[in-house]
Amino acid sequence: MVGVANVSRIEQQSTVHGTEELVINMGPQHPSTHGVLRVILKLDGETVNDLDCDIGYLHRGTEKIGENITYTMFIPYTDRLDYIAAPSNNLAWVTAVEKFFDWEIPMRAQYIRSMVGELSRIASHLLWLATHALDIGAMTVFLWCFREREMVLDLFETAFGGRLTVNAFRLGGLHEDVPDKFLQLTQEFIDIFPSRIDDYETLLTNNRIWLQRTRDVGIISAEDAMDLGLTGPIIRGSGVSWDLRRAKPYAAYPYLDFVVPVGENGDIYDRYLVRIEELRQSTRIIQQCLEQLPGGPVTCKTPRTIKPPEGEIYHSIENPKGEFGFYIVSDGTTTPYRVRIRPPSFINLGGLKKLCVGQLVADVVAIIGSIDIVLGECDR
Amino acid sequence: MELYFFYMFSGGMIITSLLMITRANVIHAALLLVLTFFFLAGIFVLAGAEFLAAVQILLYAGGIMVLYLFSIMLMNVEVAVRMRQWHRQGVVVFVAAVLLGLEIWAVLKGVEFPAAKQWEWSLGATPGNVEALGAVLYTKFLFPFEVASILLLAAMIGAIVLAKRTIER
Amino acid sequence: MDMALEIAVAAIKIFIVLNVVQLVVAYTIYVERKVIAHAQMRLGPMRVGWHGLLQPIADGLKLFLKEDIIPDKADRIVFVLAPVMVLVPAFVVYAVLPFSATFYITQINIGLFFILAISSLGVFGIVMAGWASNSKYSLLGALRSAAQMLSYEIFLGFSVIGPLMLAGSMNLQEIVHAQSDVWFVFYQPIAFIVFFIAAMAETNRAPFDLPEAETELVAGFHTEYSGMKFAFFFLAEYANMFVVSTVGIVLFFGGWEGPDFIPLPGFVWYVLKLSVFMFVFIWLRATLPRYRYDQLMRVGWKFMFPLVMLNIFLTGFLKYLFL
Amino acid sequence: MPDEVVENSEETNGAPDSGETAEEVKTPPGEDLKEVVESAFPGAVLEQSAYEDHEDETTFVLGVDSLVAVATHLRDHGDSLFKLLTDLTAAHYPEAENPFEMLYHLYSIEHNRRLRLKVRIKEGQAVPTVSGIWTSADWMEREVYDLFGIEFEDHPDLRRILLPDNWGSHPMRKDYPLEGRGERIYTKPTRKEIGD
Repeated sequence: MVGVANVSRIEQQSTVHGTEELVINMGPQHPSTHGVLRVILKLDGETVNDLDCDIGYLHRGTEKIGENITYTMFIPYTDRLDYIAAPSNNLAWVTAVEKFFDWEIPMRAQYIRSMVGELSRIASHLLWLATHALDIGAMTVFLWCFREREMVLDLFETAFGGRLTVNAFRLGGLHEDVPDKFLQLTQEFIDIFPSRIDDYETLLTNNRIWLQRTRDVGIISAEDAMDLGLTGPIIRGSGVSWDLRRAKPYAAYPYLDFVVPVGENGDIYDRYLVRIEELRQSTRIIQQCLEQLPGGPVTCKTPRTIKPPEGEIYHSIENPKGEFGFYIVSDGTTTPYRVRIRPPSFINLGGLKKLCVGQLVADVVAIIGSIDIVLGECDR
Repeated sequence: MELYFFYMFSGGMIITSLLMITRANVIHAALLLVLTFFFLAGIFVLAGAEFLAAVQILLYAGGIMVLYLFSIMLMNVEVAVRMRQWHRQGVVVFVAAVLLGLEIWAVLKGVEFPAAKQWEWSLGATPGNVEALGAVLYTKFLFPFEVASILLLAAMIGAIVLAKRTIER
Repeated sequence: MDMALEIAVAAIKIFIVLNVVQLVVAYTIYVERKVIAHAQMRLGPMRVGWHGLLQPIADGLKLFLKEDIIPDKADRIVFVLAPVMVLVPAFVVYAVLPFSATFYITQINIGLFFILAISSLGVFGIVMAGWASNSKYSLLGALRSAAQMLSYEIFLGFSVIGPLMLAGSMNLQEIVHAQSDVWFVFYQPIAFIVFFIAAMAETNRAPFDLPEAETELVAGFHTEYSGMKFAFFFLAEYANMFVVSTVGIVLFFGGWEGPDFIPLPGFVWYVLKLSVFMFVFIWLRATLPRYRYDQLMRVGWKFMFPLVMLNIFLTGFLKYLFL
Repeated sequence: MPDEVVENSEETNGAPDSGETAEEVKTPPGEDLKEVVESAFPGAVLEQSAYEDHEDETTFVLGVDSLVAVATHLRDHGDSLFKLLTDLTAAHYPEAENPFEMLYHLYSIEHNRRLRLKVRIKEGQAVPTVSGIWTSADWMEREVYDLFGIEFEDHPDLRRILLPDNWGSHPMRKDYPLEGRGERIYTKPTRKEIGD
């Protein structure tokens, strides 16, 4: 029912003399719209003339829920936003609320937060690579990526008990210290993962068909990317060296050394290379975290009820998909007055039309894949 | 035995052609035409021209008719069905029919076409012999063959030019 | 009386070939699933029978028993005819395929041409299916496949001309005999490359599986098909794989003939070569991404077409010089 | 625990870390940005605030009329260059005189700074669209229209985005009932509306 008027709007415009444009409905049950995204394409042959996104199938009113429960209770709800990289969302919420206070978060907690954040980045990018490659027809990469993603999810299970929605962090630190087994298994994972990335690259990076499908397709310039509000690997693929981990460091990132990979042309291939390099950098960061991990407590002293002072803050972190932020208005009570989620997927998806018009149907699939959206976060 | 097959093929041809010109649905008509081509190919086989039969299927059925279908499919068939089936082209049809009738009558009457008599047809002797066909095409009928080729080439280039112009518009 | 006997023998041969082919096709699907599964670090079918060996039969049964859905707005006659139109040409071609020196249904002088002609009809079924489903995805799939198969048929047809010129016959048996010394693949490498690519495109296999690109067009022309009709499309695809592989073996790899120093029956050689071909088909599917529609056309017309023309010219020229 | 921050090498440099030095202590955050605005539009900044003097929380309250002009100026001026509209949202304060607050979170990659613009409006009052300045505002304004019912003047395509097209109300308003049927009216669209 949602957006029925959208179709008729497009169809009304399409009555031209003689030839007619083909309106096709991609999704919400289409293999490559990554969830319940519905894209209404207006085609001339196979060229996309116009495009309209219909979202909201997964709208659960998360912001409204956030305004009616306490700050701590909202943490598991953030898991359900970008459910591909749940700990990252937890991190954003936790650090956002902590901005109200001047708590001294123990370094051990900060390092573990960074480490788990990077693990979730790996999990997210692996799922992206898997589905993106599958969209373009490379089937094998899909299962190879899932093999490693499974290992990351096992790590989450070891540390927090959950696999997909982990509820990893608490205000002021962690719920409890991670078991030693987690650190040991993470080290094992880090040791084999780089060679696995090489495996994916063997299949794709220099593959002529892959190059033909991704190079010079879906190009977005740096200026346009900023204009469209694109963040994360997309804007880095367009050549803007901007990463919130570097620009506005949080958790343990000020003490970690990593490279922000940057593309040149801003096409799908550059976004692919940027994300692959981010996988490698994440591995590096986790390795540093493991080496530098200090001892000590994992949580600071926090009041029994969390009552931030009156005021408003905006805090965002670098999620795998882009800038993921929270705008919180506190009225001095235990529940936030206003919670706004800044969803990277939603805003990146807004640029889809600009990226797709004039391309072919097959490219639309590739471009949606290269934007890397997750509808849980897009619809909230 | 061959006679039975001949009646089968020719009867099938007549029925499918009649069906073809009476169908309102263009797609059905096109598919019936394909069937007609099949029966025609069968008759070629009976006549010992296996190569011609294969060409008939490969080019007409497999190639040209697919292109026809291709373009018909993009039309709105449901609208076409409801359209008038008579297009005031009766005069043209009448003239063509009279000419065809005259030709058939002439053939049946045994009017001799002198040019056809001059060549010793030996294709039937070696059924499906590609070499024989090639030899005929490149010796006796070289000139008509080349003329036809050039005509087709010109038509192809013309089609490309026309198509390009409409795209640039 | 003679005629009746002839017909009876032919009928028995057809019966054998048809059933064997169907069974082999079913097990090719099994092999494909297994090979791709192992390429992707998983096991593939394991439950039905030892290592899933009975899986194809279970699949077949399932497809038989499934509800047969005809969409409300579909053109019923064409919709029902389409899968038949795909499957029949795929199997008719087996009439002239030589499986060994003695085992074949029939042999005709224009064998190769017959194969090309009949296999060119498969596209009808696809176009009909796409149109009759009355679905936009199906129509797009049908359009893609019509364009793809038409153009690649041309390259396929031209690529066989090279070996044909060397053999001097269209009879498949004679083509095999002509290669008893050297396989034509060594004389005709360009023709073989073009043939192989065109064959993959003709069978709609990855990386040319655009008409049924599941991530773009859901399932292309057979989106609306279910049950046995869907199985027909599936069977036809694999039957066509066999046909093009066999043609490739006959034209370029000396058919059923193997080196003299290894005494193996002709049929075994044929099966061995066929397995290699099929494995390559499956292997490519597990490895390569999918081409885009316009790129496919560009590869065809700008790369393969000149190449195959050059090959014909070279072959004629060299044959004139040396033979 | 490591004592020193790892040096940013050249290629890894995300953006120059401006600010956060000693001079920050002297003036309240955002004073320089205020000057940028005031130099072109005197009196445009109605209020200035920042949560506990966090530089990133600099907030300017603007008038509805001057919003587009100031925003364009802030995007283009060399000392601000807020080319990225990070977020656009609204908040509802039913008791206030101007119950709706439009919020624009700007970010400048060049200067690595954030700025929050606020516009306070009355019930039913329309806001000029900023989608002409930042294209990204297109969808975010649609979302605000959807969830708060705030209209945007000259918006290219003002439709609901998350909720069904014929959803009866705007759920992010504070007076939206949390339980019961309330005003959550959803009427099934007629065949005519679907365009069937």
